Amino acid sequence: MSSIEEKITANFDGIEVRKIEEGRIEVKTKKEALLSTLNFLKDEGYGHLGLVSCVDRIEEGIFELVYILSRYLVGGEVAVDQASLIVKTEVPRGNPTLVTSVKVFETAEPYERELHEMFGIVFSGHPRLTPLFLERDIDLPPMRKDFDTRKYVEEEFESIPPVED
Amino acid sequence: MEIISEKKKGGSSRELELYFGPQHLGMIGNFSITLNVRGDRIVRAEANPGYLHRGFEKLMEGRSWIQNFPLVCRVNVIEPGSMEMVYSTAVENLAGVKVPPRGKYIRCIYLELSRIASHLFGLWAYSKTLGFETVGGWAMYHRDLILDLFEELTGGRVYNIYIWPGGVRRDLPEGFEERTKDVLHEIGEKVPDYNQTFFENRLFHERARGVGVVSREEAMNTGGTGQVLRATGLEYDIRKVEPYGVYDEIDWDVPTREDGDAYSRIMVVRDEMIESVHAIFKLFDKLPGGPVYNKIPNPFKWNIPEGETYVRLESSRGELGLYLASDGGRKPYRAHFRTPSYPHGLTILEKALAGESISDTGNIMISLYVTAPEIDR
Amino acid sequence: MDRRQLIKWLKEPLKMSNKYSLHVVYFCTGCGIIEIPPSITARWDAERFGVKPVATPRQANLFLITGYVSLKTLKPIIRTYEQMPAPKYTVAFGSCPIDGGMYWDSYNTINHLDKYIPIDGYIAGCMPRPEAVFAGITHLWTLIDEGKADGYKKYRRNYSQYRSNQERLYGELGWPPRFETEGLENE
Amino acid sequence: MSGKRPSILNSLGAGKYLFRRPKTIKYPFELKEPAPRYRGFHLNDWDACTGCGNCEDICPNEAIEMVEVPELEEAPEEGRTNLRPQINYGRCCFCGLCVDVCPAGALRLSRDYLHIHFDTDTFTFIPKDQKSAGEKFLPEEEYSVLKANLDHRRQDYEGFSQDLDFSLFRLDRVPMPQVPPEERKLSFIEQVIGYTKEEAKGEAERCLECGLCEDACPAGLNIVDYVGAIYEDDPDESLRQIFKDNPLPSICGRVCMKHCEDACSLGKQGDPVAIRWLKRWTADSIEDYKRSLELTPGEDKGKKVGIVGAGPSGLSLAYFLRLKGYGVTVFDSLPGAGGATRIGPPQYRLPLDAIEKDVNYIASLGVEFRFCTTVGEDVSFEEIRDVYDAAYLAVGNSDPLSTGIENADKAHLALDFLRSNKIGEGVEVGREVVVIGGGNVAMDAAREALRLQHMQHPETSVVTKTVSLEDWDELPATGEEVEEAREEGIQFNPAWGPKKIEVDGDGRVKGLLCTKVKSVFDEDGRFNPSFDEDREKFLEGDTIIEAIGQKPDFSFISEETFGKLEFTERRKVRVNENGMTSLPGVFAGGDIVNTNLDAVTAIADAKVASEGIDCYLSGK
Amino acid sequence: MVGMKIAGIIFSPIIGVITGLLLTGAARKMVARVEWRYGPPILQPVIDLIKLFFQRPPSHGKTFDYGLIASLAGSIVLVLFLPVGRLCPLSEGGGLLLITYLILIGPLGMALSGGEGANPYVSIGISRKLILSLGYEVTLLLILLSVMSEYDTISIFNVVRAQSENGWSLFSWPLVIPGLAYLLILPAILGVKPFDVASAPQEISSGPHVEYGGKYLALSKLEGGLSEFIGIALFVNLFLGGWSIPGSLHLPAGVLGVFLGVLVFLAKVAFVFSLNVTVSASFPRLRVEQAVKYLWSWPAFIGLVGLIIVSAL
Repeated sequence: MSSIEEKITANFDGIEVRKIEEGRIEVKTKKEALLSTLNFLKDEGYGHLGLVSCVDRIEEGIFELVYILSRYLVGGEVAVDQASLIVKTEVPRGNPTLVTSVKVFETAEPYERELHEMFGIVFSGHPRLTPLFLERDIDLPPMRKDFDTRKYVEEEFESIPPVED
Repeated sequence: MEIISEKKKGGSSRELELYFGPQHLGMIGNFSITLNVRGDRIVRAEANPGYLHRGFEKLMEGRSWIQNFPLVCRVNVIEPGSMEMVYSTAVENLAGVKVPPRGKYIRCIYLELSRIASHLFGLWAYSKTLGFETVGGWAMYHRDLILDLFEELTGGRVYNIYIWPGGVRRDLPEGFEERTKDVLHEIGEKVPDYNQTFFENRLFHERARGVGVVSREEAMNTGGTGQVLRATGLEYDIRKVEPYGVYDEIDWDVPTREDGDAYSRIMVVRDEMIESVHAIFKLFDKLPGGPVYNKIPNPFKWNIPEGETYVRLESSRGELGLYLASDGGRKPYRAHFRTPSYPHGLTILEKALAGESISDTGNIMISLYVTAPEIDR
Repeated sequence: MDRRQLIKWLKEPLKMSNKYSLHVVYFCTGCGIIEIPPSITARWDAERFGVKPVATPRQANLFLITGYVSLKTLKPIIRTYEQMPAPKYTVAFGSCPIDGGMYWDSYNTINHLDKYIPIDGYIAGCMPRPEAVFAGITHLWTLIDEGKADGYKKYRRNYSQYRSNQERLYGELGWPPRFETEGLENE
Repeated sequence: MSGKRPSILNSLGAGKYLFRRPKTIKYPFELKEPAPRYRGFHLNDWDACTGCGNCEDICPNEAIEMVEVPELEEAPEEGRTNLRPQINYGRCCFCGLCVDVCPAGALRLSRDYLHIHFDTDTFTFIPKDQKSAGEKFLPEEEYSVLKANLDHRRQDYEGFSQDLDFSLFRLDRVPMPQVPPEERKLSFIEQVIGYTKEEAKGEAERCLECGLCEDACPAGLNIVDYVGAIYEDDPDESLRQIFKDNPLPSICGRVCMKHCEDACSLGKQGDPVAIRWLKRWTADSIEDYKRSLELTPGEDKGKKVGIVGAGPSGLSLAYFLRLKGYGVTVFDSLPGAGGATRIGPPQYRLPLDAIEKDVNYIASLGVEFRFCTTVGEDVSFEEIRDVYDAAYLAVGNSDPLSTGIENADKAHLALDFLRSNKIGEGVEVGREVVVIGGGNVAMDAAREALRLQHMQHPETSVVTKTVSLEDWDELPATGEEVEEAREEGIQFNPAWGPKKIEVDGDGRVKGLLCTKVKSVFDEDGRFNPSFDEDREKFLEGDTIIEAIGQKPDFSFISEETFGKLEFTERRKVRVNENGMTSLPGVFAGGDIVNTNLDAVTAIADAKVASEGIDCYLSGK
Repeated sequence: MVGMKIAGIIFSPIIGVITGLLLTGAARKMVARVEWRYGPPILQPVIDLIKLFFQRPPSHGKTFDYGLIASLAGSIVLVLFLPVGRLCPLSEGGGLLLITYLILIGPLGMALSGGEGANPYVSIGISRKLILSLGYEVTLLLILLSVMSEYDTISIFNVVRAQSENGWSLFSWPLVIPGLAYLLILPAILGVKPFDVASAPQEISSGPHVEYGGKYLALSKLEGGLSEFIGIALFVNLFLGGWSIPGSLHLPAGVLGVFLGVLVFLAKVAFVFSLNVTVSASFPRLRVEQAVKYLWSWPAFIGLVGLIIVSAL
């Protein structure tokens, strides 16, 4: 049986596979090939989507989407041999749109909803991209690097006067 | 029975919208579920989180590696220990810090105590939603005894800030082992009472069996971990699958149940507690001497090399993960917690609630161990 | 109960009954809530002093604001507070409601709770121990005895200020003003 | 679904607890002590607290603010400030990071945790402990939990306190590799080997960036920045930071009196950061200052300044003035630059190469040096005043003092001894050397003499002794020097006063007769030794070196001009805040002005004077 | 005799209210004991009431107020038909039959009042309460019928008097069967766990009481205390011989006898109540359909069997 790294490189063109530490393999894929990659990996047994995250690489002008996949293993099987995969793809900061992965992984739904709220990434085809956590509309999605939370607090909360009796 | 079924047939076709929480006696934590009910049955449930959103991950980007320690444990107030551990491990991975063996053992002892405390809290919460404060009160009393141990060990009752990169923050105080064992024995003496009054209580069986069933496939599809998965018979535990600390050096079992309902989940929790107590005794038996802490670099100058890591471990509620990226600076570049309650509370809960009685809202929610602070972060 | 207390009961039944019958709104606003279960269960047993959680704000007269207050929570807090019948008291837990605490720079938690609702007592700590919760209650007793626990009157007197602060946070609020006119009302 | 259903009567067993005693703690009638490690309110030992502000920096919540406290009125001693932490309990999360990072170990947490108030202002608080605010800390019988608050606390209620094994700083310095005493005493090999890059980085990492050292440094170097740059692997940046205030890193990196290290907050409980060695590492690790610094002389202002004395002060002034664009000429009677640093510190401490490295860089900026030119002989001071637009006196203490005891003329004077060894033809020493004096110069002389003995009398036993008025605890030499001298085998005779040098019939020195010293200083703290004439001690020796001090030599100034020069009561040249003496256009600095008598203060003087000269010449 | 009647009319509701409140207090204390703690002072419900009467919460309209008052009034009237010890103002006439009607007024009044508040939890709570009443009402009727046919009277007073002569009906064949049935439905009548589905604070925020605050809450608490008293008092009267003391002891006549009778009666009430508290402290709450299922299975069956046996014998 060939290793998962070999399988991925064999099945997809232009995909970067790199071991970043013991038990973690980074898979960099193109935005367009994301769904097919995820589908392929799910069929390979990586059916546990642990996390969908996003890193704001502001200097490079991209959002880096991070999907962490692992296997549901049981007694005796050790994960180090069956490493977790960190699947990455990039979207431009200026036009952050991506197709939703809810159809592949049901778990992705709240994660994508959160990323939509916190980074302003639009997931096309997502069933409900409604606000999840925030009560107030913030002009800039707050998890972006250029959102300065201290300044925001200063301007929005500290400016409210205390109540004088 | 007939009256109920009549009601179901047509008596009350009106769909009511109920807000379960955030201000609600059956709600544990600041969370809200919007229930669409017809009569006593839930037609549709929508989780409505965010009441505890503090923007942790944003705050972490603004604080140095060390300054984040008091912060991360506050992600989840119910079991801060696992949060400290996951962040410490991630930082250690990135910075290449090693932990001395005694430090690892003490960490595991502390984590197992946290797990028991957390499960006892869960037991309180669960029995409370069933309107059964008696056992809840006992569990809370016993949890308080463990908090006393934490206080002695770490100086804090709840937010311990004990696990640090490089080990633990202080060594065990004099006589801690004996006192821990005393407390565990004291709790152990009451296990027959717990069993008789709660776990073998006929009405608990009536209430919990067949309620909130999450099948194995469903759980696996929706990111379920921890008891949710183990209650379906799958022996999935990060401590076994990807051992951290010294869990591979001692001998312990993963308790499971078959049915996937609230009853199974609570029984898995019960068995886990007992397993944890045994594990603590075993850990104490093997506890080596030596240092507990490798000094970390000066906090004001600590730059962690560029890189990223994903760490996961088994918290009392399921798989807890942390994706941590560093850009080589003094602060994390990005941190994202994968908290077990996130899929449990936002995906599985919505599915599990549909079709159940509103009496069981809290029942199902707590049996999934949905804790609001770690969903919202 | 000794004679002095009996006389007090006869003279000021309102104060005394308010003191010894503090019913708490059960609202987990922040992480301080973790110390409420120990306080009301076997180890510390707040019910010895008549303190117990109740299901709805209408039945309660004590609001324990347990820790940080996020924007989304503040709204129900205001609603809950307004629903409670007077005389009502508020006690805030820990650092966060005083000056932001741990989350002083968070975009989603407010820093000074007393800008939005009146607070009769703050308990220091992060989080306060159950003993401190008791101390908070005894503090409240003293204030009630001295007639200083008048946060609800302050709210009435300065309602327009509170309301405007609340509206600055949320824009239009989803409910009408609680009071039409300003002024001291012996509710 | 599996398993059989249990009996409905099972749970009624709980009813037995109706008749058991409850487990409740009847608080507040029954108290439970918090654990000994409990993290409650802060305690601060004001005497130990240096006001360094590390706690403020580490606090994740900005709960700590350093505030000037009015109670501490008088100026703080070196390495301290009048700032004390003020804690805002509306922010504090009781994590104890501030305790773990307090280098003085002053900040602790107590087990008190009760403070309830309706006024948020009462939650801001400057912690003290029961030593300085005893009235707020009550004994157990007066303490009541019902009244407890920040001003009503328990006595002896220490909670979470520092454990040095777990602190966030390292108390132990990265050891400086040195030539062992047995080896180094045989030759003039440089004693200190110097850090490697990793060692320097490791040592730089210890710095907590509190900045107390910068306040203590006479020249006000950006120590935090240059040490930080070393940690960041950027020696060029480190050198740039040093050169902002000090153009002599190679010299100062070896012989600085390191006021900074005395002030270092880490030194309160452990070793201070080796700031001097780090500076030395920066200077040594860079071959060519010029390439790293990229400094160019300022635009030519067409004015010239004459500097008398090429010691640290004169050299620094030359550097500062060249950067400002003034023409500079430096006069010195020695054949090279360095002044006291050239002749004083022996080769094993400050090799000539190290001096030349700094001097060459300064010379490369276009400074004109006139060596072997004694002002007053080869060129008159008045001439310099005429030719140059301004003059700077940095002549230092060049005239050694003698004890004046009987046969004192048979003894060597330390300064001459050192000079002759370092840049002259050398001195013959006997097998037994006695050095009179307990200062750093005496140590230098003694250790140098020891090396000479070993080189001139190999394979025979040699003895070097020192005799000083001061007792062990009063010795003016730095502890480090004394320690190293003892390692090398130098014998000490503290608290003995020289009385007479004994000579034999041929006029050869036999030894030194000493009397026991009762006290060195009188009640007013003035130098006024008193002796116990009955107790005498004879130290055998064939070479005697007097190292009891130096004084300045102003003979080069004509009497008329000298009459106009004003002095302070401690016989120092009086200068104003611009460094100008009472003679217009004449500035002064270095040992003739300050009382510290060290290189870094001389550099500081030069910095002041450079600003003063700039103002003076540009007519501001 | 008239004086006695008037005294009964005045005192028995008062005794009922006070006992109800004290029992609530005692219940809290006992539950606390089982939970390993001390619990509130026994007078805590009184303190709560005083406080509540001083509060002025908003009303939700006339029906809101009147429903509550009707419910309280219904309970008070019901007390008048129950012999409290030997104080038995109105119970010599149509006692038992009337009680079967009056016992429904409480919940109905509450429903009327609660329905005015627009909170959905109220309507759920009320429907639960009514479903629960239907659950035990049939069994209660069966039990009352058995007692009536056994003693051949509809007057509770006569039932009690008969017991004081013949021994308590709980210990006599065949009335022990309906007695057991009554014991089984007693928690449901009292609305304590496991049958507190109607208020269920953790599920529906105390149901009908959601909108009550201040004096409304106080009134509903009074009503709650009274109905607890009624439920137990009925059992004590029908099956535990009311004021009578077992054996050959007889109470003296006159005021002293009445007084002692009340004491004996209250002691029995307290005993039965403590049994219920123990039950309620050791069970979780049932779902409403489980509760009804339970009520209609064993208790109803036993009640029916009891009636058949009683009427057959």
